[in-house]
Amino acid sequence: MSYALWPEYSVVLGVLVTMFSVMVFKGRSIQAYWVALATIVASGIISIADWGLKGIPVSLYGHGVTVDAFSLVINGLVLLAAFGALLIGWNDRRYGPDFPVLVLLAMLGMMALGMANNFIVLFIGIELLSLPLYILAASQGPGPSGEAGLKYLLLGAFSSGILLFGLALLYGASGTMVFTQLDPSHMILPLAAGGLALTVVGLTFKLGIVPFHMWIPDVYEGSPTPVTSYMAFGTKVGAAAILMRFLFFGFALDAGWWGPALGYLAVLTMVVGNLLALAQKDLKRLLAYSGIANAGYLLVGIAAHNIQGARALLFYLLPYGLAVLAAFAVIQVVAGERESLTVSDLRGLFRRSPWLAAFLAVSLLSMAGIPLTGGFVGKFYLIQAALFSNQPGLAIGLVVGAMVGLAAYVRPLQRAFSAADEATETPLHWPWAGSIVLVVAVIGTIGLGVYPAPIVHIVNHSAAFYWLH
Amino acid sequence: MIGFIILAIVSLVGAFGVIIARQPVHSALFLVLNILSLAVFYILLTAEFLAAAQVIVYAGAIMVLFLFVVTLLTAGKDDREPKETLQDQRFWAGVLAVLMGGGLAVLAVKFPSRSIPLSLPQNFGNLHGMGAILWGPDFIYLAGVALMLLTAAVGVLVLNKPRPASKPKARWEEGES
Amino acid sequence: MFLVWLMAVPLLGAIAALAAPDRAAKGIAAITSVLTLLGYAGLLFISRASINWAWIPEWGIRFHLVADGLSLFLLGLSSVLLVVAVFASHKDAGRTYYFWLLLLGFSTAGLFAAVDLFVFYVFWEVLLIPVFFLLTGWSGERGKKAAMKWLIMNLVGSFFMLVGVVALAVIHSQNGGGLTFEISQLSHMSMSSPVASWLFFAFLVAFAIKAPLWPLHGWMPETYRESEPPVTAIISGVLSKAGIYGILRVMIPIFMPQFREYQMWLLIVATIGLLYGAFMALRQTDMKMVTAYGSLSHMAMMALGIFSLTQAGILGTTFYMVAHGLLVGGLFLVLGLLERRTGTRAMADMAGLNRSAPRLAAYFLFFVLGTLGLPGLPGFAGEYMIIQGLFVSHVVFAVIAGFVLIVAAWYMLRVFQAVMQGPARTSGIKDLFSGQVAWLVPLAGLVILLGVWPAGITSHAVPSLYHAMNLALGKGGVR
Amino acid sequence: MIPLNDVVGLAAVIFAVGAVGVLVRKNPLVMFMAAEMMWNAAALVFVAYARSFHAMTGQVMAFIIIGTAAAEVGIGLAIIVSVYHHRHRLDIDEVSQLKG
Amino acid sequence: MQGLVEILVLPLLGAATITAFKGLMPKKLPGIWASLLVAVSFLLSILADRRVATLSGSHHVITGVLWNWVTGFGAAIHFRLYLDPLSAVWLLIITGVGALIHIYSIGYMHDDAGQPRFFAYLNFFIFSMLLLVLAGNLIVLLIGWALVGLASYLLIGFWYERPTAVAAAKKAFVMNTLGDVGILLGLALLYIHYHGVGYPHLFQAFSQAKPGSAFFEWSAFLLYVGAMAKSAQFPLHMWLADAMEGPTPVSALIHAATMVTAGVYLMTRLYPLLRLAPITHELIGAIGAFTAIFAASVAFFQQDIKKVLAYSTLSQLGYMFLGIGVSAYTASVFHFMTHAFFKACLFLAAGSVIHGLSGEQDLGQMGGLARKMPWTMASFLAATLAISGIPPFSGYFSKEAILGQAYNSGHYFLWGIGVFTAGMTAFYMFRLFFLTFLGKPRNQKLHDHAHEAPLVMTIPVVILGVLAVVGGAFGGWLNGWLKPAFALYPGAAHAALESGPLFGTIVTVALAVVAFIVAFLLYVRRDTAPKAGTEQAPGHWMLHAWGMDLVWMAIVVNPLKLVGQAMGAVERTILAGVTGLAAGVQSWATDLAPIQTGYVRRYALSIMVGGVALLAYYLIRIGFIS
Repeated sequence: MSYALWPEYSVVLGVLVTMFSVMVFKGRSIQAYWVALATIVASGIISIADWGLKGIPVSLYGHGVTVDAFSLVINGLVLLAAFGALLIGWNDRRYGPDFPVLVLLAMLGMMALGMANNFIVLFIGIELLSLPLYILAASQGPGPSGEAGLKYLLLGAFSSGILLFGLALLYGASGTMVFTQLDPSHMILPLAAGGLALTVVGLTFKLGIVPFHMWIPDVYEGSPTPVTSYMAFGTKVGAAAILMRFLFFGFALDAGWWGPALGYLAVLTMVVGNLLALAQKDLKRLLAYSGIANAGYLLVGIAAHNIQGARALLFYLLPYGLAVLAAFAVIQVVAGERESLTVSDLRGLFRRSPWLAAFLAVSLLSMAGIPLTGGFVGKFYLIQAALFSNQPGLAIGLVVGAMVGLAAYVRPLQRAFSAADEATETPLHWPWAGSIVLVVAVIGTIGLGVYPAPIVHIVNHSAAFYWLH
Repeated sequence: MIGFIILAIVSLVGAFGVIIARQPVHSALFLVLNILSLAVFYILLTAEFLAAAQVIVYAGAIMVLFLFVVTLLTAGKDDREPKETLQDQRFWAGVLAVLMGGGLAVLAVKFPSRSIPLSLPQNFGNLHGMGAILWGPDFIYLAGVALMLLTAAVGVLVLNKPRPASKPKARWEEGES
Repeated sequence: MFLVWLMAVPLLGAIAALAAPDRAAKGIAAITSVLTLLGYAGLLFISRASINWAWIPEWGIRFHLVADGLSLFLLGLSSVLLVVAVFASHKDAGRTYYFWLLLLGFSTAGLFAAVDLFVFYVFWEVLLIPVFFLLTGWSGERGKKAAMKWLIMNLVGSFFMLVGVVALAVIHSQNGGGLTFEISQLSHMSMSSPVASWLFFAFLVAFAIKAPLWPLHGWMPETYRESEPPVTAIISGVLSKAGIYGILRVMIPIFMPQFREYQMWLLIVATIGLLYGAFMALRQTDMKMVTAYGSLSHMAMMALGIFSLTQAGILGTTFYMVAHGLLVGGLFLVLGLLERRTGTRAMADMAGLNRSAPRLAAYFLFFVLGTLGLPGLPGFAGEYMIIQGLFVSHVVFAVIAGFVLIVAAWYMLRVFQAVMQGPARTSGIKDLFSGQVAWLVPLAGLVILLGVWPAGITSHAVPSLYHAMNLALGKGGVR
Repeated sequence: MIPLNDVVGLAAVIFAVGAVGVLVRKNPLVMFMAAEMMWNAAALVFVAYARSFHAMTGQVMAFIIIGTAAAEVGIGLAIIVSVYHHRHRLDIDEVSQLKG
Repeated sequence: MQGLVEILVLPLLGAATITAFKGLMPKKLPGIWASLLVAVSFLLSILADRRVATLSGSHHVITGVLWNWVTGFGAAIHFRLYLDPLSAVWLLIITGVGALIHIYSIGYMHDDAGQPRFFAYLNFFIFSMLLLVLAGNLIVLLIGWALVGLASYLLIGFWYERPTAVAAAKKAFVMNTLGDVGILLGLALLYIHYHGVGYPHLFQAFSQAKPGSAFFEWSAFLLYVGAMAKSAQFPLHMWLADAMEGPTPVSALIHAATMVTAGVYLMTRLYPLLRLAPITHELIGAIGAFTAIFAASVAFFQQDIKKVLAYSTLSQLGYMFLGIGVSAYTASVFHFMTHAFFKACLFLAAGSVIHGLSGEQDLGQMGGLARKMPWTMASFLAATLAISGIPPFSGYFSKEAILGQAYNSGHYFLWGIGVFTAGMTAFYMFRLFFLTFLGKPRNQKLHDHAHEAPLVMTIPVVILGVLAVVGGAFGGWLNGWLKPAFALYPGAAHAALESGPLFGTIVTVALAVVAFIVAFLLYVRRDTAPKAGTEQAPGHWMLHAWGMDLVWMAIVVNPLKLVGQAMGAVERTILAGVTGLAAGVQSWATDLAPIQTGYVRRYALSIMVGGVALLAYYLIRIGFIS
């Protein structure tokens, strides 16, 4: 058999070993974390090894899963997200031995989304991604964490129901469950339209597109910080990946009747997300809204519906994820015991720890899209895609959204760089694991901004959907 | 045809019962009714195995779980439905549900899917057929479900583990030990 | 080679300054800036230095910098003002201050040398950040507001420009030219008129905000008021030129038909700005504000020079950018010295300082005269050429510009006399220290040199300028 | 032999009813049940179409749905229990501290 | 460049050295050093002029390019110097009279703290003035033009702690800037048509051109505006009177002898252009005549000794422009020369008086100083006679030449004004003389302390007095000297000196004598108070210069103030708009935030809404719902 699925197999193995280590060692059993970390690294290495492998792309299990450059890139991103989440939570006692297990399980779901090629795998991936996150979100007691978990659960179940019904209708309309065999020209069009509508609702719910976004702020705010970072990065990667596969494989032809709607949703999302980010006091909530806005940016890549769009989307995931990781790592360090961190708590951060402030600055500026950060290059690529597909409206909407959002990203910086009152002058302690995430994320962000060429090359190679014009 | 109508009425009664019943216990029981009617549908649709699974998993495991939790949470509390506080929630819910459900129903009824005149293949929908598929080419789906159930197990452990009243002071060095 | 030097040295110096302890920072910054200036001096001996590295091949983006006649002297301006600003800064300003200052030098160098639209845009936005932090970190709450305004107004402008940049490249590739951001290639492109007009205004707004040109100068007063004098000097001396330079470098080659189409409106708006700045300057009571609004008026003058679409006018603007940069930069620095001594900026609070600080008064007067365009100083040469150009295109605006020169004399002398002359009411102040004279003298010398020998710049600027304009000549060109 | 498209129509109605249940009931358990009902409707549609296409993939999907539902119900009930353990009324609207 | 550069550079060198080393110099050195340098450049100028004279060929011109001033659009504009007989005259007067006044200043400023600064400014002025007259094209001329303006600004405001002095200085500078702009526009206009602003180039072009096109009128007029501002022609004349705030030697050098005559220089220099612009040409004459009589009338009842002289300067400048207007160029230059002599003499003498009276300038405090300061009195008298046009003093000849040519060229009205003004001149000058030196002292205390000025001051005064007496003798020489300059290009029909009709001369002289007698009767016999006649209508207005300041405020300054206020309002709205926009978006966001109610079922509802909308949209797009 081929090596194509070994990254996933290794993760399954890792899950089992982790749980075993939990049984063996008592206490918080930091060993579980180590095993999980090893698993992630191993899976990453295997993915990289798969990259050049002949026999890739390959489609297995009756076209159920397709392993190709695209899915491998998604693997990489997902692994990065899990890596970040794990390390951010590493030094915090509140997260027990279950934390790494669930992270790995959710990661498996995301990977599945990356390579899904039929409805069943799609559904399994979505659920396998969501269930661990329900638990993680609710894992910190009945307080805000519990509320976050409950809201996520109920809305998740609801949207999954919608998704399922949509898939069912599509199945009925087309007679197949395999994306690559869907063919709009031979479907029962009205049925397909209904099914597609419900499916898009279900998927964009995970991505966090207005008006299906409302769970995001509450859940992000309530969940523990590492989990939030995982949701913000990993979930979006998975959702974006599956949305792209599903639409670009299944409905590549005659995008005329379903494309524009996504464009409107994208513009709406970008504006609303950035606008509401302006009003936020709590930093995690602010980042949640920025996450919504970024989901809008990602949707631009899909709405553009051309090869540049696919590439731009795939590219943008990386700088966005890095910025998110950096920001949440900073929050984790600054907040310490507290679960939440308001913008005004940042006051005097520069005095307390200049480097931390600098890292925060880099990540926020990247979100704001200032050049020499990855965020700018990503937006630049997205604008290219929008204009190449002759939809200037998308580009305008993107920059308008960015304008509105500016102040939201800049205000925390001003707090961080202004003189503190004496109370907060206590220096901060740096957990080593969090520092690793920070350094990786910041270097990555700046690196992407200064010399994006290699990543652009990889992305262009892996998002080569030849049937897109 | 008559059978279909009767079954449809039964399942709809169950469905409406779930959302109308004042007490969660009744809702649960109505849901059981609904599920069982669906199981009958499965039999009619030549999916015996699914019918069995439906009865066992849903009517058996899931509903028992539900009833258990209901009794656990509503013990000694008033479990009657609280008053609706969100204004227009019900109105809009009704309107939208009618629009969506009605629209979908119309779609489904007006556009029947292509049906194949041939007779059903061997073992269609019975234990052999399903087993052959699930333990054959589609094993990976089964594995996925297995992982979910594993997740559920972990989740239940995590969520119900006794939690100290006050969070312990974070000791950073703990991590490296 | 020297271009690399010009950009690498400030960057490394900035990092070094950040790493160094606070007390060493100024020394490092001074050394760095001087080295940069030396590198620039080297640049003067090369005919047309250029870097052309592949940056993002997939998008046809090349890291392409050129020091031609158009950019050469602006590069000089930025390096000179960087040196002066560093020397004029507080000793105890702290390392981060110098870090941002040098970073500003780095980004301005990149901006002025870029001929690839992407590179241009990158530096165009990057240089907002140092200024933002310089405003935020070194002044109080009002400074924060100013910083916010500065950043947001400028970014709002440049985001539209971003769309414009990408759109140009996309149209170029859809015309079959392949994806490229090279200005010289985009300039040959044919666009449908409405699209071109939209892009034209997208660019124009961005540049006008940065300059600033009336009525998009909303950020200017607060920013100039709240920033440290050296920062003000760089903003008004160098960054404001970036706006005008952008019009010259980017828009003239690409959008000449639109310039022709909207010339009258552009001229009218610029003229309003010209009068507006002058009269506002006449009304101010804060000496820094007088200068600020005065330079608003002068930016409008430069814009007029370009909009005249004549060789004389555009050449005049090219020259006037450098001249005005040196003059207004020096003026803001002198005002800073004055403010540091008196602790106030209100003209009503000081008078007759000439008695106690004659040397300071002398340099103050020198820069005042230069700014108001005294013949024999460079300001005059630039204004003369611009007016010459306006005469060719539309006489009315030339006459109005002439009138504004009179008003300029009025408000600038008003400042000088209010501060330096009249019966001395306040107790005396310290005169210049020799250290300050040390950087004022070369600056003044440079100004005088430019004043008596404008050809030194114009003769060099001409070839590349006419290159740019000949690119435009294909589409109507300039007289 | 029963009319397949009518079955699908019935499923659509059940689906809508479930949606209404999620929207109007305040008892989290009942909301959850309603959600399950939506899933069931979807499963029914899959089975129906499987019948019409004579392909068992639809039935596989339905089976997967049932399995997943089991797992989800387990987790969901655990969460609900952990949230409502100390509360007096099963009212979803009480859980609305996070907002804005 | 045969020594032109040296002539230029020496004074600049003086200014630079004095500014740089004033701290090191002993008290007297700056004055001596400055005077020495100017004297040297005077000698150099003489040599240069000799070289011009000995030049072969038709036109006696030394010219050369120092460097390119600006290149790149059209023809290059050079930094060119140019010496011909016309500028040679100015060269001599500037350096010569300048040297005398420098020497005089050594005494006059000896106890002033700012003495080095004063001499630095003075040297700088000499340099700029030389640059002005040696300029080889209009740009260089404009540079010099503005620099002399700067010098006069600095010197008027020399005592910078006097608010009046500061105000006067600013007024002078702004009005001169108006002139600069006029020249700037004029030369820009010329450049467009002739692609060059060098004199030879332009004159060549002019000599081929046909007169009377609007272009010539405009360029000539714009350039004339410059001359107007510099030479204080009506209505741009107010600054000159206020300029008397400066030290008296400054008034003598800048505001009487040299700078204010720059306008005359410019106009005579550009005479070929005037031929092409008849209307402007006439205008120049008319305004000149009007300025002459207007200023004379104002001078009638002035109370301040320097004010009287200032307005008389205005009046004499009017004469010069009158001469230009009737294209009596040589005569104008001649009058400029004699005027330089006698007016400098008058100012310096007045300076000695003020010095002697320890700073008193009010005529009301003077009187009977003849015995106290005989030398000063003598030279003042000589100069007074000269300016009043009493033969055979210098003023008589030059003024006679101008009036005569006005008559010959048929400008009878202008001639009449000139003649009448001559009479007025005689009256107010003698009034001044009598009130200062004769009669009985009106302030005994001052009178007792009054004393003759030291030699260093008296000698220049006397020299100038002598020149004022004999200056007329230069007429013939000047006529011959300037002939090549004006013969070179067409347009100088009556450039050379001509003598007017005999009766004209008689009338003029008679008027002067009558005026003398009247003044004598009034102020010596009757010894009327200086204030007499300034209370009621005409005198009051004459004393206050016919209220021209108020007129300016009314028609120029106040409207501009209004415009400024309007723009202030606009600015407020703009700034408010920017902040308002930002605040608006912010508040919009805060109002929108509560949409996130925190109720799960609302969230589900919004999902439902979105779902239904999307469903409907798709069904519409595929035409299912239509």
